[in-house]
Amino acid sequence: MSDVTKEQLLDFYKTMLTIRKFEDKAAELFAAGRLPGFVHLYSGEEAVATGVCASLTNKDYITSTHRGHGHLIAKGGQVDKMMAELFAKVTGYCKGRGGSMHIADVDLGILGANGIVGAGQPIAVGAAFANQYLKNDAVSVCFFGDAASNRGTFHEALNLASVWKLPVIFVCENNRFGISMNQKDHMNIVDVSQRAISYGIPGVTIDGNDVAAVYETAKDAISRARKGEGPSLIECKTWRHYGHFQGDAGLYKDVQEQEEWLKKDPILKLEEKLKVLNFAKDTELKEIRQQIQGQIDAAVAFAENSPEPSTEDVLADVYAP
Amino acid sequence: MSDVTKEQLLDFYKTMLTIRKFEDKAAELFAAGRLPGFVHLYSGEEAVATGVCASLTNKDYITSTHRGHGHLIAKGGQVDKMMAELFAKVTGYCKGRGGSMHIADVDLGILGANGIVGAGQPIAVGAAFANQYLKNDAVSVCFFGDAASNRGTFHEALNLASVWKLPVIFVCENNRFGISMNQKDHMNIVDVSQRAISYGIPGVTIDGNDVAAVYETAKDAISRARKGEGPSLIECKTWRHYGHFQGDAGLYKDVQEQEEWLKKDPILKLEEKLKVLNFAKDTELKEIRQQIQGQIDAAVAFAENSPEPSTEDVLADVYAP
Amino acid sequence: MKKMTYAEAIRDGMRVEMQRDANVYIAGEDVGKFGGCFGVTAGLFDEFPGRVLDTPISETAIVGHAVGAAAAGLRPVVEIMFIDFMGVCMDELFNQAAKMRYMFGGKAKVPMVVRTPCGGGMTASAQHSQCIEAWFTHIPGIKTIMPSTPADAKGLMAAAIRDDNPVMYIEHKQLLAMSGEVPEGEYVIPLGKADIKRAGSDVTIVAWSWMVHKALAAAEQLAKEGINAEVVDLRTLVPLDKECILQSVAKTNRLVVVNEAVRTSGFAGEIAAIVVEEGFDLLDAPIVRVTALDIPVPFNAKLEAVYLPNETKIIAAVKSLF
Amino acid sequence: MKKMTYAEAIRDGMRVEMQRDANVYIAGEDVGKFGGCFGVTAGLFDEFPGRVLDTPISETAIVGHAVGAAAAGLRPVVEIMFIDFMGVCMDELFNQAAKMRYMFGGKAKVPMVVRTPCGGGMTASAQHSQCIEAWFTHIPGIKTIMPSTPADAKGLMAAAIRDDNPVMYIEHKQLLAMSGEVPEGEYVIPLGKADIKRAGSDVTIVAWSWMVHKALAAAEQLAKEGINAEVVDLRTLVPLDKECILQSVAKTNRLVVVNEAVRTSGFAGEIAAIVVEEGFDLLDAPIVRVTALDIPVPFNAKLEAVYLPNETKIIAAVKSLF
Ligand SMILES: Cc1ncc(C[n+]2csc(CCOP(=O)(O)OP(=O)(O)O)c2C)c(N)n1
Ligand SMILES: Cc1ncc(C[n+]2csc(CCOP(=O)(O)OP(=O)(O)O)c2C)c(N)n1
Ligand SMILES: [Mg+2]
Ligand SMILES: [Mg+2]
Repeated sequence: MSDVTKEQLLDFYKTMLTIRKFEDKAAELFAAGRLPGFVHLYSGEEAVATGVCASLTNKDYITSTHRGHGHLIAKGGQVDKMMAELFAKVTGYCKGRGGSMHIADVDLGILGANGIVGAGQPIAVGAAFANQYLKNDAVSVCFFGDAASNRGTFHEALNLASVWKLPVIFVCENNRFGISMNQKDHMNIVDVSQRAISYGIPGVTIDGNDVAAVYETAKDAISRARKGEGPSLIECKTWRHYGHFQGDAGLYKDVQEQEEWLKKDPILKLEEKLKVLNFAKDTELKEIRQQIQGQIDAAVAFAENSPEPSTEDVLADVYAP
Repeated sequence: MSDVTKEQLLDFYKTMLTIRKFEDKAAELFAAGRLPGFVHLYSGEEAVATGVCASLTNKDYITSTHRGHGHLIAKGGQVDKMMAELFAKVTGYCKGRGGSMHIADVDLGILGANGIVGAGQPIAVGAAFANQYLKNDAVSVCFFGDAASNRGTFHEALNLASVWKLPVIFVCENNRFGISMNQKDHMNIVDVSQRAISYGIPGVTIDGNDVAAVYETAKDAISRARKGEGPSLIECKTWRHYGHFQGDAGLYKDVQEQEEWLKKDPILKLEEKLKVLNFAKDTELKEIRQQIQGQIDAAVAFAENSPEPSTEDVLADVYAP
Repeated sequence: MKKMTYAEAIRDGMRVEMQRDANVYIAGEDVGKFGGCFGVTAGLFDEFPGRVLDTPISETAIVGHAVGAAAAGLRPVVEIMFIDFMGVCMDELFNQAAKMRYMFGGKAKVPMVVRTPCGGGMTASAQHSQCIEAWFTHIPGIKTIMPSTPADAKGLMAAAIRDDNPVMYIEHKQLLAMSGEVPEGEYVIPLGKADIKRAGSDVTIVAWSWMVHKALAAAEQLAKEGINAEVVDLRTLVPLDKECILQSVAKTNRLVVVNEAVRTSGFAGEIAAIVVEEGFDLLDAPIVRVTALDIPVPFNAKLEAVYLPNETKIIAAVKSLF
Repeated sequence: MKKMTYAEAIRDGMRVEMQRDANVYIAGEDVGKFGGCFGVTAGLFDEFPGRVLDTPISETAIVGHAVGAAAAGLRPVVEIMFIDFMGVCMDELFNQAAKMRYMFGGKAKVPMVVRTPCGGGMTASAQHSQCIEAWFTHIPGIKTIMPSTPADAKGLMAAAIRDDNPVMYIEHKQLLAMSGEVPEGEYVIPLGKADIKRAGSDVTIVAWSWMVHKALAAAEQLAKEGINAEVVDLRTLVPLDKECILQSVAKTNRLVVVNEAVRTSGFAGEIAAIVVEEGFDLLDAPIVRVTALDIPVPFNAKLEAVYLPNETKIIAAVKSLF
């Protein structure tokens, strides 16, 4: 922990809070029937994206998942353009053509949320290959869930990354569920990080609700990757607060477990730490919260006031010219 | 080794020799332009199929590969029907519709050679599920190569087999090459058996040219599977004597390595053992060889004298009635 | 007869077959206690202990294992959560399930059903809204079913499970909640029989799945304008009831084919090709296809509406033939 | 002009583009020192150090990585050893490569080429002989090319590599050894332009890939019997040169489409559907498709010959129109 400065922790706090408030708002809007499509919320897992992306620049790539809002915000996505995309507006990241599961911005190094579980894994490997080929010192990070680590893409992607010694970091967000399937029913091991052995790459399991731990671990893996030392696998144990998607009550979760994990909320944990270390007072934190709430509200206003895409150019952008 | 009797060793010898002589003949016929299609020979790997299938009955299933002749013979396939299939004759196992890469006989528990690398893995899992579901005490064995263990099917199949605790044995024939690709270039680990860790199942690496070792190891795994103790992974280190398919000179192989492995020929090894243990004299072995050569020659004659399939029923058997 | 939703009818079809035959089982992601992403298998987990199995997220293994289980004597009914995920397991379907019998010289049977929902209109975007049935129809050795009503859903499910071949049973998300009369108990509709959902004399509209309802609605409108359309619901795409289509065209001499899939190489083209080849002399006008646009499915509801076929487009197509 | 085989021409097309653009690279199974299963990449490994990469047997990762590399600025040309293996990596192609640009609101480019050989006639049996181009043409967002001659192979390869979209570049195993004149140096044939390989006035035969040669041979025969056939080689299936087809039919009023794929839902049906829809009045006769049978590809050479389209079948189809 020693390495993490006050400024960094406060930055982490802001990012995590932005994600949380974005998700809270999305939940509210979805419940009110104001968002089309499917929405999968990242609440509870904010420390992972935040801790990992803290060591990335816009030249680095990430691939995200169906549960992508957190990754995108942590990688620099603007909440107004994201919210506009959830509203299917033309001012959204995808001009209203993608929606929650496809938000992307190649300029920010975001190669997309993805509606296909496990699809980001080979894509991240390809981006990492581009980094290596172009010798541009950049890396790629692939976020995916515990259940996604059962897909064939996981296996092929990690093996190829290892054989080619690519600058890619595989970050498994183990929230213990693939929809209703408890990890113990979808794999026969406790730590996904053990799967690194199959590829001869480093694998480690950490507390995914401790942003500083995530930051430190990811920083090391990223710097090894930048130095040409190849890929690694980081498993972050975490928990999703909501159901799988909005509309799923999550009845398959053990009630007590849910309560315990809510106590381990990464944002609460960080607030405590900030206070214990005397990095921030309650009032300051409150101020941050208000400021971020303001941004989220502004994002909603922006989204609401934005026009829908014109049906006239529905055919545009299927092919690049 | 102590468990293996004289009779068993002599049986192994016969089976291995049948495979070898079948392959030698196929090589000769192919070189003479008398066999259509692709032919991938099993020569050098005979101990694997033989040692494994020795503990199987007709009720047990196997899935095979493009390099399937050895598995089929070891599982009870008749050389005349196999040879007829290589000749594309109606008396062949597939009535001339399948060829070398698709020889199958469901009644013998042979779910087919396969032209798609890694495709047999989930199929074997399904057959093992049937065994479990029907409580029929049977098991399934999945043969595949070192390079096939890089396919996504490997990952998904082993994970599912483990989660469902199925009676299936995954037998990796590590001949160190996937066509021209040396194992060190297609994966970053030395022992494929390490991949068992990813699924929480037993994994072991053995000398695949020692038929007794293969037999003992497989027997244990098979009996564990029959008892409901779940799947395992056995890696057999071996070597293919020829190129990848007939026509490939195998120039990517190290000459010295090739020579060393030829000295480790599983049939030579077994002959020595039989003599050292005083289980058989040279004359007896010679007799066996002649007898088997006679069977192979008869198989060729059978195939040559068999009719081609009639073009009239080309449409039959696409759908079951 | 009992009123049921399409989803309930599918379930009832599976239930009756599971009662009849102990070798029928269900496997897929979240199909167990959770009852399936769209609730289609709800309750079966408790009703049939040990016969409704949850799987990891491993479509390749799901379809691949079904091939092995079927060849080894069972009758798997596997669920792929969205048809859009079939790209992950096409090999298992097209090189294994479909070809096993033929390649093995007729000495194998692969009785398996892949159930999967297709279709748009839910703002579910490009990877959760597709109609790719044409791919399956291009694979000899499998059958492809797309029921449009609760009763058909039940009767075709029974037939699919009893069939000794791999069957793609394609549901439509828009129809799951649709309610209708469904025969109770055993009820089997033979595969390969189209159904005339509305008789007519002026033009034939061929459709399947959700589009049958769009075609029927269009037909009602057209009737008011004096055009009497016959709506042929294919129900089964492979095997195809060619006779039914050709007979209808023989009567109407005009054909519109409605297909929710993207236009190029959709199954509508196959229908048009068959009719121009085998029924050229019956035709008094071009065959018009009403299909989705050749683009990925857009997220925004208005864009998606432009993308999809609909009543208005069908009516315009029909009128263009007169 | 130089004489080259089709395989050499493909290689020359890749070589010239690799010389032009340092971001073009090749990846696939055994494409390196081994030179590819069919020798198409032979020599390039030494010629372009670090730019011709061998991969493990991982088609999903091969195509999937190409998507990421392309989105990140490179121009991958990946080889899938046989088109029959595409079932393994359809998701990467159809949900990722094809849709990325559209889903991302036009803000991504995915310039990648998937090279893969198709086709029968080699007694390679059911899993190594197929023609599944129709699948790719049913995916908006990708282009599909099937050259029939060495010169076209080179010129279309250059265009495919320069194109900013995913391109399926489908070779034919029967053509690899075929020799012909090929322009040296930079040579680009624009995508979407059909080529009239033989002018004629009595009937239009549309074909592509290997079947162009069958069509030409049939046309020679027919000429002797007084029927003057025009042979249109599509070259690119998507984007399709509809105008060329319709203009030819406008002249001949008769159409035969030849396609090596299995009949049902093959791309021949799409051509027929377009022509009956947009050129109905041009037609004096049914549109006949000459295709493979709807069965898995049989191993035995005689059975395979019955399965495949050929000159005799084309000639019979043409004659049936008169
Ligand atoms: C190939 C594929 N299979 C299934 C799904 C449906 N699906 C969407 S999310 C999900 C669960 C993913 O679990 P995990 O990877 O652990 O991520 P989490 O949702 O827990 O963040 C499933 C099954 C899909 N989108 N793609
Ligand atoms: C999915 C797929 N990819 C590629 C191939 C082409 N191919 C056939 S055999 C082979 C090598 C297999 O290597 P391995 O699994 O080690 O088995 P071996 O040939 O060494 O017995 C390859 C690449 C194929 N048939 N299927
Ligand atoms: Mg999870
Ligand atoms: Mg090998």
